[in-house]
Formats: sequence, C-alpha cells, structure tokens
Amino acid sequence: MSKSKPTDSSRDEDRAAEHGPPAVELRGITKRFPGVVANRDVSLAVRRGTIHAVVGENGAGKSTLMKILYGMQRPDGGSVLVDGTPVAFGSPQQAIAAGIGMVHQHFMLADNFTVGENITLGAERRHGIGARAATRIRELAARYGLDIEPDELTENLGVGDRQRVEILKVLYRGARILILDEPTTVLVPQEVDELFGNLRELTGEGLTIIFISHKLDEVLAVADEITVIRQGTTITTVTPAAVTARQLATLMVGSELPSPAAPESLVTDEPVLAVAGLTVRGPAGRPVVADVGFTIHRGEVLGIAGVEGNGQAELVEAILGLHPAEGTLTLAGRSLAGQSTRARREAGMGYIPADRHRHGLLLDAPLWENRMLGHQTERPNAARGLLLPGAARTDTQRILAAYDVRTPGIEVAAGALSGGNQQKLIVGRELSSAPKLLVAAHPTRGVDVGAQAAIWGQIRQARGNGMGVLLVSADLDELIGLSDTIKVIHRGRLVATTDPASTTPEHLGLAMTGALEEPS
Amino acid sequence: MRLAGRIDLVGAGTRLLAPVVALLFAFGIFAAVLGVEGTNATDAFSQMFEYAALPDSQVDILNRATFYYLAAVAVAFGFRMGLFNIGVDGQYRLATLMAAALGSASFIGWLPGVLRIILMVIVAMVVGAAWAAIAGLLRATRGVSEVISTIMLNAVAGGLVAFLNTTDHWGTRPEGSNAVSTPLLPKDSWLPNLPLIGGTEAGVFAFSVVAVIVGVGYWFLLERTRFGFDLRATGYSPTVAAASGVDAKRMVVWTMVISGAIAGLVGLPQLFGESHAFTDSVGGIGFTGIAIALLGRSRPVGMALGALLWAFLDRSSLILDLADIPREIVVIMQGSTVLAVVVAYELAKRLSRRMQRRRVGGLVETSQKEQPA
Amino acid sequence: GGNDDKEPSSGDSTSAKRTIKVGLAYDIGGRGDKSFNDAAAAGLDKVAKDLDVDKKELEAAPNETENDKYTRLKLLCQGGYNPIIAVGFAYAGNDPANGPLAKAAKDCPNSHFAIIDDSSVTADNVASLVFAEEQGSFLVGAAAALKSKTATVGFIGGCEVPLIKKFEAGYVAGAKAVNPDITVLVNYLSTPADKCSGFNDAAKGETSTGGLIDAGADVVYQAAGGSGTGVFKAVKAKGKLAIGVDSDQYNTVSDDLKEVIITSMLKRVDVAVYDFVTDEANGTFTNGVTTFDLKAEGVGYSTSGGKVDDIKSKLDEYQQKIIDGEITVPTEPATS
Amino acid sequence: MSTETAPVPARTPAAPGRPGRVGRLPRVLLAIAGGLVVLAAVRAVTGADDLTSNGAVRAAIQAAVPIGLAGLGGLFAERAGVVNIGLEGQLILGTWFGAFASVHWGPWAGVVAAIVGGGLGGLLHALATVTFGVDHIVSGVAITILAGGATRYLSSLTFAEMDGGGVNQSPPGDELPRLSVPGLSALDGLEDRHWFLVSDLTGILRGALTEVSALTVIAVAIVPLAFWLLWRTGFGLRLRSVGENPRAAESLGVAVYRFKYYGVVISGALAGLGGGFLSIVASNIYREGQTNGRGFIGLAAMIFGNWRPGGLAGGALLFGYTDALQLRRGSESVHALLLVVAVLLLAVALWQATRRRYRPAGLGLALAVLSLVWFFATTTVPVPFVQFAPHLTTLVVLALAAQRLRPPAADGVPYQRGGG
Ligand SMILES: Nc1ncnc2c1ncn2[C@@H]1O[C@H](COP(=O)(O)OP(=O)(O)OP(=O)(O)O)[C@@H](O)[C@H]1O
Ligand SMILES: Nc1ncnc2c1ncn2[C@@H]1O[C@H](COP(=O)(O)OP(=O)(O)OP(=O)(O)O)[C@@H](O)[C@H]1O
Ligand SMILES: [Mg+2]
Ligand SMILES: [Mg+2]
Repeated sequence: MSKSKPTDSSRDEDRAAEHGPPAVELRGITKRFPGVVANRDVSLAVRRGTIHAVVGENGAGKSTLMKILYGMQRPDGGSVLVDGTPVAFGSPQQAIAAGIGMVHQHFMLADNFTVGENITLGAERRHGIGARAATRIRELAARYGLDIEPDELTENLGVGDRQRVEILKVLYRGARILILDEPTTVLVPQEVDELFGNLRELTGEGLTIIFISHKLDEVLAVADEITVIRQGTTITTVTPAAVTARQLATLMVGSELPSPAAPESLVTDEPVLAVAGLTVRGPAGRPVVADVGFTIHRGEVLGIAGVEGNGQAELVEAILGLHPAEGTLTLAGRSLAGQSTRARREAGMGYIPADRHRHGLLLDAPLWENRMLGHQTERPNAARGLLLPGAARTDTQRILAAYDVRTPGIEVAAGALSGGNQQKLIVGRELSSAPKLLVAAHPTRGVDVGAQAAIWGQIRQARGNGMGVLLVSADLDELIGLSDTIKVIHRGRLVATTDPASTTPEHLGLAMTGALEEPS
Repeated sequence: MRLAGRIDLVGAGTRLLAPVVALLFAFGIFAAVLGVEGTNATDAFSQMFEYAALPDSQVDILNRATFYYLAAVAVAFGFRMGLFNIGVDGQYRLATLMAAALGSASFIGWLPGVLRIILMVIVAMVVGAAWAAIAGLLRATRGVSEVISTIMLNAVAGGLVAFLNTTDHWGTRPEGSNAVSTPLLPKDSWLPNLPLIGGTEAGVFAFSVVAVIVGVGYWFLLERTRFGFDLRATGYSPTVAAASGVDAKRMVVWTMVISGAIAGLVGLPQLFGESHAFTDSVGGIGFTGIAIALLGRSRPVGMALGALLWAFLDRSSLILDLADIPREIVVIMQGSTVLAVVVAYELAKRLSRRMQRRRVGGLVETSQKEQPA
Repeated sequence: GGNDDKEPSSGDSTSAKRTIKVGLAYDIGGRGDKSFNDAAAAGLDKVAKDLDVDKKELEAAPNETENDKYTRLKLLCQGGYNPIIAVGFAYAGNDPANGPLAKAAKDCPNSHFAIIDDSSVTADNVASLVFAEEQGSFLVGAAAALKSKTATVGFIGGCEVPLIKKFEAGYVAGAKAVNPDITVLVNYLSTPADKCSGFNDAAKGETSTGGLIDAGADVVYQAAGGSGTGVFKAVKAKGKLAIGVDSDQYNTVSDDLKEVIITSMLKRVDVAVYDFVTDEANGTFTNGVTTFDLKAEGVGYSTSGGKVDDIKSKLDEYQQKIIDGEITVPTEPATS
Repeated sequence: MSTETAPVPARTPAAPGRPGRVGRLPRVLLAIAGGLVVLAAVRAVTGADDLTSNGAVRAAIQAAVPIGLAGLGGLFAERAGVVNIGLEGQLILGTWFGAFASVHWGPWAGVVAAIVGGGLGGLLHALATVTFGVDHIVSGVAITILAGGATRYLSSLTFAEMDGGGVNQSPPGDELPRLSVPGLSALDGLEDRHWFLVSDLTGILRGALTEVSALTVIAVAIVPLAFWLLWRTGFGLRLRSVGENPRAAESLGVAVYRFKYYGVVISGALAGLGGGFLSIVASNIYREGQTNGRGFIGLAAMIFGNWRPGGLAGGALLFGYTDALQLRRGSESVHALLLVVAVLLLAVALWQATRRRYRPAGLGLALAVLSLVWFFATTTVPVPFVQFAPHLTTLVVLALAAQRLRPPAADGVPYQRGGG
C-alpha cells in the first residue's frame, strides 16, 4: 500500500516470516458450475517467498481455483486464508487490496491502450495515470529487469513483451503474491528461461508465486513445491527433487502419459500442396509472411514451428484464402492462387482452426448445422444449392458416435459443449469430407489428454490414407511427434528445416527465436 | 429420445412464452399510464377490440399488415446476417415513386395493364435494390457502417423524391387541389381489392398475396438454400462464416440488394390498391418494419403476427379519440412492447442456453470420466 | 380590413339556439397547434358561443394512410355528426374522385361535408372552402415594399409545397407592384423530404431569417407555421420588420415580439368554419367551391399595432384593384 | 463496425513515442488554415459572401451544438462499448423535459431537466443493453420509438392545457443570457469590405465570439472537458477500458457493468442537454419533431471524428456549417460550396495518388469533376438537394475515410459478467 519502495528491512521481515503462516492457504474449496464440479474439496498451502506450482490436465480446475483466490469466482464451499487470516473476496479489487495479483491464461490487455494505461488501469489511485505513474513503471521495470516502455502502444508488442506487461501490471499494484496461469504457453524456451529468471528475482524480493502449468519439465525446473490437481481435486503436494517427470505425469492423469510416438513415414512423392513465393502483407503493407515456399506430399505431415505472432496465423489464413496473398498455390495439380476460400475448400482443403470460437463453430447454432459449416456446398449437406437437413442430421449422428462427441443430442447449440467436445466435432467434420489437405492449427489446444491422443490417432489415420497435413502448433512435443518434416517460421520467413526424428524442443526453440537463421 | 433431441421443447417453450410475457408487461404499462390519467384500461382495451372486430377494421388491419410485413421482411433479411438496413424508408419511397411515375407515363401507355403491373413491380424492386446496394457496396469496399449510411441515404432519397415529385418534374396537381402526386395509373393497372371479409365493401389488397409469397420465399431462401445458410452463418459469426468459405463482402452486398428489393415492394400495396399514384404522405413504414422484425425475431410467422399486432394497435387507436383517450398511449404501448419483447427474448435465450449447458454437463458427469474442457 | 362576427340572418334570430352536431377532422397537430388547425378550432369555438353545438374533434397522426383519413371522416358521420369539416387538403387525397373525402361523402350521402384548402372534390354534399392566399399575400408584399428601406425584402416558407408557393407568388407580385426593382429573397425551411419539418422548427426559422437579413432584407414575411416565432426573434434581434400569417399574429405572439410585426396576412379559416356551420344551422348548405378572397373578406391584412397606418390608404387601393379585377394576382411563383 | 483480425506482430523494436501523436496539432492547424484560404478564395470568386459571414458562423455554431452534444453522448457510450443509436430518442426527451422545466421554473432549470430527461433515456438503454444484454441497435431503435410516443402523450397531458401551449408544442420559456467578447464590434466595417481573407477572418471571429448563448459556451467547454475526463483521469481510463477489453478491465477490479452504466447514462444526459439546447436556446419552445434526426447526425459526427471529442466537434461544426449555409442562403451558398468541395476532393485525390492509392484517388477525382460540372452547369442548387447536402457530405467523407477510423475494440459487443 505504501508509495515508497520496499526497504531492506521489510525484505528482512519477509524472510523472517518464512516460518510463519503460509502466504496462501486454500482449505476444502469446492466450486460447481452447471453440470460440472470444477473444484472438489481442494486444499493447498503456499509458503511465503517460494514458487509453488499447480499442475493438472486441461479442465482439471486449475484456473477456476485461481480465479477463486483472486476474487473472480466465489467458492461454493471451503475457505481461503491469506497470511493466516481468513478472507472472502467478492471481487478482484479486494484480492488486489490484499496483495494478490494474477496473470491470466489469456492476455488481458487492451490493444488500443498504451502499456502505461494497461498497467495503471484499476490502480489509478496509486500514482495517477500520468507522468508519475510512468516514472514508477520505469522504476519497477528496471528493478525487475522487465524491459518495457510505458508510452508504447500495446498492439505493437510481441507476446514476450505482453507477458512482461502482465507481470508489471501485478507488481505495480504492489502484489506480494503472484498467480501466473500458464504463462509459458506462448513463449519459446529461451523466453521461458528469461521469465524464470525474472520469477526467481521476484521470490528473492520476498514475493510468493503460484505457477500454473501442465508442462512438467518447466515445473520441475522452477518450482519449490508442486501440487497436483486431477478432476478438480488435489491429489498431492510434492517437491521437485522427490519426483521425476514421469511420476508427476502419472499423478496428473492417473495413468501413463501418452506421447505422440514417432510413427513410420508414409510420405509419398506425389505433391498435394505446392506453395511458392507466398507473401502476405499486414495493414501497413509490410510483409508478415514473406516469400514462403514448400511442398506437402500425399501422406506427409509438414509441421510449422514458431513463436506465436511470427506469421503462422497469416500463413494458414492465406492458404485457406482468408487473407489476400501474393504467390502461387497448387492443390493436387490445380492452381488455386486468387481463388476464394469456398473454391479452395471445395477443391479439398480441410481446416481445423486455431480459434474454434472465431473460426470453427457457430456457437448459437445446433450441432447439425455446425456439421454443415464449411461443407455447405457438398453432400451430404447440400445438393444443387439446396440444403439437405435430413441427411446432415443423420451424418451428424454418425460423427458424434465415431469421434466420441459427448452431447445429449444434435439440436443443442455448439456453445453448450465443452471445449474438448467442440474440438472433436470439428475434427470429425473436417475429416469426414476426406480432404486432400488438412490445415490443422493447434488441433489439440485446450483438449484433455485422452481426447488429444484420439485426435492424433485420427489425423495419423487420415494421413495414412493419403492426406497431406499442414500442422501448426505451439506444442513442440505434438509437432515432433506428428510431423514428417518441421519448418521453422520466424518473422514471416521459413528460416530452418529440421527432421523431427533428430531434433529436440531446445533446438527448435533456438531456431524459433531466429538464433539459427539459415537460408531455407 | 430422438424426438426430444430434434425439437428443443424447453427452448421452444421459453421462446413462445417470452413474447406473451412481454405483451402482458406492455399492457401493464398501458394500464398504468391510463390509470394516471384516470381511465380504465380494460375499458379502453375492450373498446379497441370491439372496434377492431368490425369488418371494415379487419380489412384495414390486413391491409396495413401487408405493407408492414413487407417492410419487416426487408429489415429482417439484413438482421439475419447482422446487417441493419435502416434505409427501408428511403428505398421504398424512391422505388414507389419510380414505379408510379413509370406506370403512369404515357410512353408505355400501350402496354396491357398486367404487363405494366409486372414492369412496375420489377422497377420498384430494382430501384430499391440499387439504392440499398449503395450502402452494401460502401460497407463491403469502404467499411462504412450500414447503420449510418442507410440513415444518410434515407435523407438523400427523401430529397430526391421531394425534388422529383413536384409539378416541375414528375408530379401533377389535380385542379383545385394542393396535393402533389404522380399522375394516376391507368385503370387497367389498378389491382382489385379482394372481398375476403364479408359485411363490408372494402377489400383486402390483392398485393397481400405477394406479401405471403415473400414470406414463404424468405423462409425457403434462409432455411433451405445454401445462400440462406451462408447468410445465417454470417449473422451468427462473420469470422466463422468466412472460414467456412463465405465471401463476407459479397454476402453484404447481396443481402443489401435483396433486402432493398423487398423494401422496394413496401409501397406497392397502397399504390395498386388504394392511392393509384405516388404521394409522399405515407412514410416511416421502414421504422415500423424494424420494430416488427424485432417483435417477430425475424422469423416469417413471428413477423406476420407482429405486423398484425401493430396494425391492430394502429387501427384500433382511431376509436380512442372518439372516447377522448389520448391516442399517443398506443405509441407508448408499441414502444414498450418492442423493448419488453427484445428483453424477454434475450432472457429466454439465456435461460435455454443455461438449461442446455446443464443437460450437457449432466451427461458428462454421469459418464465414466469427467469431460474436461 | 378586419372581420368581425357576422350577424346571423335576421329571419332566424328567434330560433337561434338549436343543437347542431359538428365533427371536425383536423390535420396533423390538431387543436392547439398554434396555426392552421387552431384557426379552424377558433371558428368552431365562436360558433359554439352563438349556437348550441355538440362538437367532436379528431386529429390526424403523422404517417397515417389515406384510409385512416377516410375512417376518421366516416367515424364522425357514423357518430351522427353533421356537418363534418375536414381541415386540410390532405383529406382530398391525390385522387379527388376516390380520395378519403370523396369516399366518405359517398358512404354518408345524408351528411354535409366541408373541406378547407381544397376545391378538387366535387359531390352534392361537399363544400370546398378555399382561400385566395395570394391576394392577401399581395397586400402584405406591397406593405413590405413600402416599408423597406433597402429595396430588399424576404419571404420564409415553411415547406416547399404548392400551397406555400401561393403565398410566395402573391407576396412577390405585391412587392414588385410597389417597386419593380425590388429584390425579394426567398427561403424555404424544408421540403416534403423530411415531412415538412420546417413548420415545426423555430430554430430553423431564426437561422434562415438571419441569412435573409444579412443579405439585405429588412422586412420578412413568414408562412412557416410553428417556425414563425423563430422568424420574429431573428427579425427583432436585428431591428428589422416582420409580417405574420394566418391570424393576426400581433395578438398572439409574446409581448416582446409585438413591436416587429407590422401586419399579418389574414387567412380567415375561422370565418370560413363559422360561416359554414351557421349556414348549415340555417339549413342553407351550398355545395361546391366557396372562395374566401379579398372580396369575401376571407383574406386580408391586419392593422393591429398601427404600424401600417401610414400606408393603409395605398394598401386599400391595391385591395380595391384586386377586388375589381384590375390586378390579377398569380398563384405560382414566376420561376420555379 | 467491421472487425478485422489484428495479428500480434512479432516483437518489434520499441518505437520512440507514439507516431501520429506528436505532429497531430500542427497538421490539424495547417489543414484548418488551408481550408480557410480555399473558402476565402471561393467566396471572393463566387461572391457568395455568406460563406464566411459572422451570421453564418454564428448559425453554424448554434446548429453544431446539439449535433455535437449528441455526438459526445455517442462518444461516452461507445467508449464504454455500448452503441447508442437511441440518441435521437434521448434528444427528444431532452427537448421535452427541457422545455417543461424551462416554462415552469426558468431556463436553467430547463437545462438541468433536459440532462435528467436524456439521462433517463440513457438509463433505460443501459438497463436493456448492459443488464439484459439486448442488442444495442435494437434497444436504441425501441427507445427512439418510445421517446416519441411518451413525449407526445406527456404534451397532451401538460402543454395542451397551458396558455400558449398545444398538443405538439410548449408555451415559450425565458431565454438564457447571451455573451459577447467586448470590443469586437469594432471589426464591423472590416467584414463588409469583403477583402480577401481579412474580411473572412473578421467574420469568423465575430460569429464565434459575439452574442453567444451561455449554453453554447458550456457546450463548447464540454469538448475539452470530455477529452480530459476520458483520457486524463482514472475514471476515463476505466470507462474506456470497458469499451476496449471488458474482460481485462474486470480482471483488474473495474466494475464493468457500473462503468458501462456511467458511459450510457452520461451519453443520454449529454444528448438530453443537446435536446435542451434545441428547446431552450435554439428556439425557446418545445415543438414536436424538433430534433429532426439530429441524433443520427450526431452519431455520424462521432464516427467522422474517429471516436474522439476534437474530431467529433469538427464533424459537428461541418454539419452545422452546411446546415446553416443551406438555411440562410441555401441555393447560392451551397452552390458555391460545390466549388469548395471540388477543390478539396481534388486535393484528396492528389494526396491519395502520391501514396499510390489509385482507387480512392480515382473516386476522389471523379467526384471532384462531378462537383465542378455541376457548379458550372447551374447557378443554384434545388432546395431538396441543398437540404440533404449535410447527409451527402457525411456519406462522401465516410466513403473516403472510413478505413482509417478506429472504433473501440469491444464496441457494440454485449458483455456478460463472468464470461460465457
Ligand atoms: N464459467 C464457467 N462456467 C461453467 N463451467 C466452467 C466455467 N469455467 C470453467 N468451467 C468448467 O470447469 C472445469 C475446470 O475448468 P478450468 O478452466 O479451471 O480448468 P483448467 O485446469 O484451468 O484447464 P486448462 O488447462 O485448460 O486451463 C472445466 O470442466 C470447465 O468446463
Ligand atoms: N460461462 C460459462 N458457462 C458455462 N460453461 C462455460 C462458461 N465459460 C466457459 N465454459 C466452459 O468452460 C470450458 C473452458 O472454458 P475456456 O474458456 O477455458 O474454453 P476452452 O475452449 O477450454 O479454451 P482454453 O482451453 O483455450 O482456455 C469450456 O468447455 C466452456 O464450454
Ligand atoms: Mg486454465
Ligand atoms: Mg481451458
């Protein structure tokens, strides 16, 4: 609360308090959503000045738990203690006042605001929103090595910088307890290391950090203690020294962690997709994808690795014809450059979009209409410009069964399904039309391990039938496990080609930051 | 199980209940406002009903509903893909003027009446479509919000109409009259009014048949054709539709064109069945169309009911004057009905969505493994 | 000259008080519009003083159809009202033979109808009450020219429609009759495009008048209904002169504006209504057109405030010439 | 209201400061000066002296005030993420309430009542859109219908019974004081000389600084005040944040619903004030139909001004100016304006051409030629055309500039607390 910087003596106090009550204690937290128990009797204690990791599969209830701690959700049962005192936050404001800060899984930044505005928002009382605030931000940034300029417009920042802004936001509020919800998903390994350096510095200052992830190697590298959550319940708390990644994984999923084992190659030399000189220009006319060329053959999975925001989204959209682009594009011998998205899809492109809500599903429309989506010109959905609702309904039932989509029926709105089931529906739909080329962007993002394995299997199977796949993923294990070839994209250019059989995530990471530039 | 899956009974129920509740609410406001003034609302309402039940009134209600319905469909066409064609007013005024001017022009005097009617209908649709297309093109190529552009185009269309409908141009003024209109159509291109309702000489506009056809066509186009699917998909989510292969810009232009073409019909029932010439006295149907499209949730049958309700209120309000009750009360009722209905629909939507989630969730929880996000 | 209560014809004076059911169908705005409708209402009120009147007044709504107008007339006739007065030319419709009034007159052959400002409907039971607005406007145009020091006068029309153009035509002719070189500046506040909003927007009237005065006009005549007060305000702010319309506006505007009004062009809708109803009461309904012109004292100019006393003789001279047919006043402006 | 994906670019080197921020003021001043010179030249050439007369300028400002206030209303709502197409309805409420209180308790009470009346309309819109999640346009349309009916009904209950009032108008109220900067009357003579630029400038100065209503002064002051409030205070930051990214705002403890309510109620209040200006200052009576679509024009002015107070004030002035010209000496001045438009369009075309944007350049050129032809082929512009000149201007300007505009990111998007 005080405007002065923490003095040395206050830091000493923090250290002295290490053996006092835990900085945060959650006792028997229960939280229900309609139809789902997100948290079930969860208990957790975090010691001051440590990094405490919380791991669990997708949907295990990690984010919900943290939102409860941060006052964004109210628990249905249980209690929260901060520094040994019971609290009941009704809003983030109260949590912030109690010295808790949260960096969310998805960036919570207004693009059209300056960095300074994003940071001071909601904390205007501290130092106003003007010059004093800017000075304070610069001080904080310098002190924790978070290189950021408050006058910069946020939309011009890359993901790493955005992450730093998020952390600064929390520090600016004088938080002593930081919650980081999956802060590393969008970072390359080098940036992750940088972040971990920052985090250690913060704990050195006496701050407490709760770190959420399901990437076990990261957790083992940085955490002082690890709590495992499964299906909404705490399983155990361990120290990194006492477990291996495999053991941790077993705890997390309750069984062995499936990994996308490298399959034998089924690549033919019959090209499906040939792209050359593909250039996409951003709003300012600057190329965001520059002179990209590659060929995908029947039965081949081409993986694209890259830090988010390096042009892979635009590349995918250009291939689908959603973004105007220069260059040539040939699908199974047919030139599609300049053709509409519809023409491309009719020519045999399937598409699993990165953002299923923005590009994949009509959330308010029933499942059977979603089954038509993207294929509304072909059987069984339509013929001669007229829809065939009956046939589409029947086929939807088939997909639900074949792809294990869990739903009470085909008339429910797609938005009512869980993320994983939504994704399965999309995969089923796209594979049902037997595409020549599947463009899959983050096909298992936000999907639990079971569904993830199923999706991998389905993609592999379709590839076995001669489908070519362009795979864009941030999950390096997925890339390495599925791809026949991996190309690395950096600042819109393909800068490296690697063989998944011989590469490691670390090596890929280096390439993704541009450290290994080589002519492609 | 399968039936329950096909028809979302709960959802349909709430959606049907919503307008009823909203109407009751609006009637409550009606009663309250009248109460302030010291009038008995049920009394006023029964007078309105009695009057509306007269054969003359029934015919008039059907006739009004005809052009209200056409306007509503024109608006709804845009609504279904998230476009707000606020320009129906300008579109139909310009279209009706052009059609009327052409129909009464001497150079096509040789045409048989039926052909002239067909020609006029086509011209009206083309003019309406062309005027709406301006907004569509501006939106598609220049990113100009159609809400603003259609409002501006209404003013421009009004100006053009005022300019053209003068005795210096296409207008005429009967001897001794102060009203300017286009010349009367030749008698052979007047449409006879249908004697559907007994007890009165007045007949229902023959053009109401066209309104019915438009309604059926609207349903078919939207629900049974690929184009309709593309359109609705764009309405649900433009980004999703684009990814599914819908060319959003072309959709915008086409939707505006079709919406404008339907809007072009709005003035014709009266032109063919009542006034037989273009007069600028009737305006504002476009705005009423918006209200009715909202009342009917852009569904063909819903809008028909909405149009009838609106026409009923309009017509029956005439009797209020005779009973010394301020007629403005009906406008208040119309406004609050619209607001109440849209709120009720929204609440119903939320309710049924929540119930669906719960059903999905229940299914997931009872299954062996909890289904994570 | 003015126009005072007319004496009922002597023969009937004994049976003066008999009940007559009068129905009035107003144009948009209705009673209380401070303009055209109010003038009709005033006539009715005056009748009610002399006779035992049972009256019913209904008013038009914006955006209503011709059928609504027909319905209104018919409601009155079904309610037993006779005579029925349709206030405003809109009741004739664009097809006089099949318009609202014609249809109602046909449906109610035993009722007597009157319509104001229209002479296009011909039926045995319809009387058309029309005014020679151009004649009255001629006189105030002459007055404006006589009062102008800048040889520039102005006209503000509420809406660019034939009826208002009639006012303009007479006004211009009158001004030119006095001074052939005079400049008459003309502004219209609106067109049918925006529902003739210029009759309802005093701010527009004020702005527009300011423009005319800045361009040199020192006398401004307004035929702009509710926007007239804006005209008077602008004229007052610049110390110029104004001419009112329809009623003697010297008597209706607020006190601070009285000083600018030199005269008003009188259009005695009240007299027309009064005469029509009293005639009806006397059983002397005459169908066909009755023109209320200078001769019939249906139009004229007012003298309240005494600002035209000095030129009254000249104006009366013009008046006589028009009555005698020496001057024919145009009903449409020379150029479009 | 189109939504384009803005890809997150890869980490770029920090640019020094924000481009476009510095250098905006000089550019704006330069553009104003250039416009003035063109106007003065056209006036000198055509002899349409009303183009820069003090009367025209005064009328322009007076016409701009209600539009600008409506626009500011739109700004507050849309900055908070709510599209307020009900501005027209709130304007209507403002005219009625303003006149009612003005007649009963004097003009200043009228001003307060107008604000309250409009604010109530805003509150209703907020209730529908924020609490009930109704589509913003839908609610706005409904409110406009409702406001028309309600005021008519209220008039029939109140004004109709009053001396000098009627069912569609109020009795006149007292006027607000008018203020002048002393000493400017000395310039009178200069303006009448019709000297190039000198007379034009004096005309503008006199028009802007003499006989200005107190409410005009207040309205003009609200423009910088709005900027200060929105961009220089914590309140403004919060309000804008709920229009840009409500979820982020919520996560930082901003009461999203409450700030949306603030934005929409302020929006209604400002529109109400604009209505009050119409029925208290522009004319001192209420008259049905008085607003005549100014709410929509205000919305257009706001878009025109790129969702910024300064820009929207400029847009409102442009509308006010064309409106004033057309009302004062319409056919003549608007005819002269054709020449101004031609010159400006030509400039736009040239500028676009140098930037190799040939399509807009061609469009600009074509329109310029069209205006020129029209100018030389006629001597006056027909009244109906004159009257839609402001609307046509809006359309053309939007067609040329819409793609450079940037609405708040979450503008018009219904927001539900806690996601979903
Ligand atoms: N607002 C909500 N309403 C309903 N259900 C919700 C809501 N938020 C989360 N859930 C459900 O609660 C469960 C836990 O979700 P949560 O987001 O906490 O998981 P997580 O562990 O953070 O997963 P991830 O690794 O994907 O981030 C999921 O089943 C999810 O569907
Ligand atoms: N308000 C809500 N009501 C009901 N269910 C919700 C709500 N919000 C989210 N959910 C459910 O919670 C789950 C997780 O939500 P979330 O927003 O994390 O989606 P997601 O698709 O898992 O995305 P990601 O994993 O990228 O966060 C989804 O299955 C969604 O259906
Ligand atoms: Mg999470
Ligand atoms: Mg999730």
